[in-house]
Amino acid sequence: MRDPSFDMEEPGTFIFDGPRSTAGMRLNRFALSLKQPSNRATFLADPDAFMNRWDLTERERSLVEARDWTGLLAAGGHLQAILKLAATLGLNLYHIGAHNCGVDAHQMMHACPRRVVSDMPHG
Amino acid sequence: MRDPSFDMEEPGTFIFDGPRSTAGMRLNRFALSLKQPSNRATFLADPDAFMNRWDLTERERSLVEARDWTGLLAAGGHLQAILKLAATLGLNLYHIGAHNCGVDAHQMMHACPRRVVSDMPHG
Amino acid sequence: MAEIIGGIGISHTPSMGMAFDAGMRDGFAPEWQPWYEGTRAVKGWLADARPDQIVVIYNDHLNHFEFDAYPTLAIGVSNSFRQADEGWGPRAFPDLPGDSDFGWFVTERLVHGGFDMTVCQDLAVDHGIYSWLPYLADTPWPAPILPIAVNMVRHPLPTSQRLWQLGNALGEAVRAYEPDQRIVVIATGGMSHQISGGRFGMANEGLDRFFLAHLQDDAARLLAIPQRELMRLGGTEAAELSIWFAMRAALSSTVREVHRFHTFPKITGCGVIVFEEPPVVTDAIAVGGR
Amino acid sequence: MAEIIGGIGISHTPSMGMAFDAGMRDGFAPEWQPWYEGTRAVKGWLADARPDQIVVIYNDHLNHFEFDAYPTLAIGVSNSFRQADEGWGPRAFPDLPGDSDFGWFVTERLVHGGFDMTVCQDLAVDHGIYSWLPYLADTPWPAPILPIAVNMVRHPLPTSQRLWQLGNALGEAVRAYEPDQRIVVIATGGMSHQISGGRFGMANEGLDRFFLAHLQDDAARLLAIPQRELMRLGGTEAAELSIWFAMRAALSSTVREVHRFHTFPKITGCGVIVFEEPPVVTDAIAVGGR
Ligand SMILES: [Fe+3]
Ligand SMILES: [Fe+3]
Repeated sequence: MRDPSFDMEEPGTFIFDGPRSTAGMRLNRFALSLKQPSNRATFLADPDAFMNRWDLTERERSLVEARDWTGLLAAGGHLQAILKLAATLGLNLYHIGAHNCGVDAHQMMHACPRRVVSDMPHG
Repeated sequence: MRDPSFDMEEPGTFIFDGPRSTAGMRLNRFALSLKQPSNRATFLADPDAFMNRWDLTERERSLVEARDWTGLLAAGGHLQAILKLAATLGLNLYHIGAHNCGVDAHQMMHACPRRVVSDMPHG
Repeated sequence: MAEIIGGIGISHTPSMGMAFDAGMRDGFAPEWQPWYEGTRAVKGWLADARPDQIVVIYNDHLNHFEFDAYPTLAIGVSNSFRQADEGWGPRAFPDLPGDSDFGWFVTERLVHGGFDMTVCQDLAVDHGIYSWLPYLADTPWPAPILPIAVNMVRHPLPTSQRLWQLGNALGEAVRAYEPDQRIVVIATGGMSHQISGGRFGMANEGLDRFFLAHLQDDAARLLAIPQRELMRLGGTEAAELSIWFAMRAALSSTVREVHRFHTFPKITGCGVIVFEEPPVVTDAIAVGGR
Repeated sequence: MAEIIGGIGISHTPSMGMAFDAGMRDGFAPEWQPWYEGTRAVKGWLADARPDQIVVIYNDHLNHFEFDAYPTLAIGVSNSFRQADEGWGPRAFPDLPGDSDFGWFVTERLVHGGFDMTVCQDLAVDHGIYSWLPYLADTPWPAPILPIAVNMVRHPLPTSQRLWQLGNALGEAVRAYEPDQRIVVIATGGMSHQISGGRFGMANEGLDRFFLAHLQDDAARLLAIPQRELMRLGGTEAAELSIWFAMRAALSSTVREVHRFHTFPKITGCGVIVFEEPPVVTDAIAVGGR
């Protein structure tokens, strides 16, 4: 796992801006609906039917099915929304971060905080 | 019916401000729910049960039952919300205005526009 | 670069929309016939303007937003906007097209310019736009619409000065848009009217005509009228006139009025005004080569 | 007249809340123990301050607002605010009390001062407030809370400068409130952190300490750092630091830091700072008899 750097490029950093928000509209509505316990149950019981209800595209569905957290973010999913999906599946923030970094969740958890030192004056 | 004057006092003029909005919270939620056809049907079928659902107070309920449009505005109902209630009952804007002015809807309709002349320069 | 071709100020009322539907079916009622005729030239102007985008500053009437979260200023950024069901079912018109790329561009400029927009990826539009749009354009609607909604239902309202600033920033944002597009800015709000209380139905034609007469060259004089004074003279809903400032301020100081009309069909003062920007070359000189 | 007693800046994270619940039950985990201890003095300060109102500027994390209508700035005006269910059920804490009279007063000042607030009569509050509040106060919560929510989830974000202006206007509004009340202003936002992408978990303690060190007397130096630079150095979520400016700007230039603490329990830089206003007499002289 590479040390965090001081740049703002993907895949190191995803900026959630307007066009991304437009692209991820369906994904985020779907994922945020999982805040409701009843929706979590419905989704878990029949993921396909539930995803249909939210008009997810073929590609979005396969990203969900593959638990491709990085792909979901790249497709316009907002971390805070995608986190609800992870939680529904019994996973947490570290699983997403681990996938983003190409390690496993256990490694990720132990790597944090990933300290960086910038040329910022220390006051 | 008195001619409209240039003042901003009740009962000539209701200003919908913050404290009024707090006072009318239940009434407005109830009335705005009537934008939905299904809620209109439910309300008409059993007004009491429907009003219970929205936690209306005793006084608010009796204002609704009495079609006391002026009282509803004074109690914090917003005209645009109360209008949905009137529409559900087969009434319209003129019925509300007529009640506010102490005339009947037919008279009100014929009185409008109620022209006023101010000292505004005519450009 | 995009350029602003001109601007329109126009009243809206639910009855205006119903009168249109009935009028197209059975002929216009006598009190509405003048409005139908008075807006025809505006329809012609808009067709000739061939806009690529239409920005509309309007106000919602509790048909989309509710008090649980009522924005002072909202912007709709989507490729499509539904018609709000105001409680009688939507009228037989298609959704409004939108252009989310243009919407995000303007949103970024406005927010970074200090306007605290509520950004809406889903927005249903009520008679604030739907009541007059059919007078000004046939379907399919001629261009994407960028709706900006202003709180006019609950005090505190944004001030006239704030809406003027919004218009200024909007004009700058639009003119900074890269594509070579023709933009029209429309503001809508009833002119004098009050639809509740003992002053129900009050109609101040003098105020409306004064407003229309001074909007081109003496907006400062109108801006100096406190919003509360507009309400006192023209009825509580006359506060909606302050929305028109956002349109005027988006245009340059050298616009020319090309159309003006006013009538009083029933409760609300129905006025329309069209400003046209001088051709770009002249404009570039006039505003100091912006 | 109301007076501002002081201000607090503090980080928030969901795990901070969970660590509190677990810590009170079973003792604190070693990585969270320092935070628990570091905030104890702040809890003491807040108790001594005996606030009548607490204004909290925070950010929601898609737990109440959604993208269909995401406000840049929202204010909650209600006598009670629910805890948002973030998807795991709410924690065992009561609703937040509110004071709608105070809320409307501040709202009117802000809107008339050119802040385009979305005004919320119903607002559910997430870990942005609930994660740290139990560290700073026991239940029943000590005073009504006036929550002001800032968009930090979707760009464009309000700028640091805009949040500084908001704080200024907020301070003026609060000090114009008639009742003789004691007000504390709290701002919350994670310090350095990034919770997505390859830089997940990055932690820039230098940045956090630099920020804490300069907030009292050299906020201008911090304000000059572009938000994007905060994000580059401290992770995308370090943009939340700009919320702290709203607290600092609500206070006078003569505040004194009375507490400061920083630790890195896991992903998010956890810092807290407390500023106290000098006693009123001194303050009246210092700020020119305001
Ligand atoms: Fe209107
Ligand atoms: Fe946060």
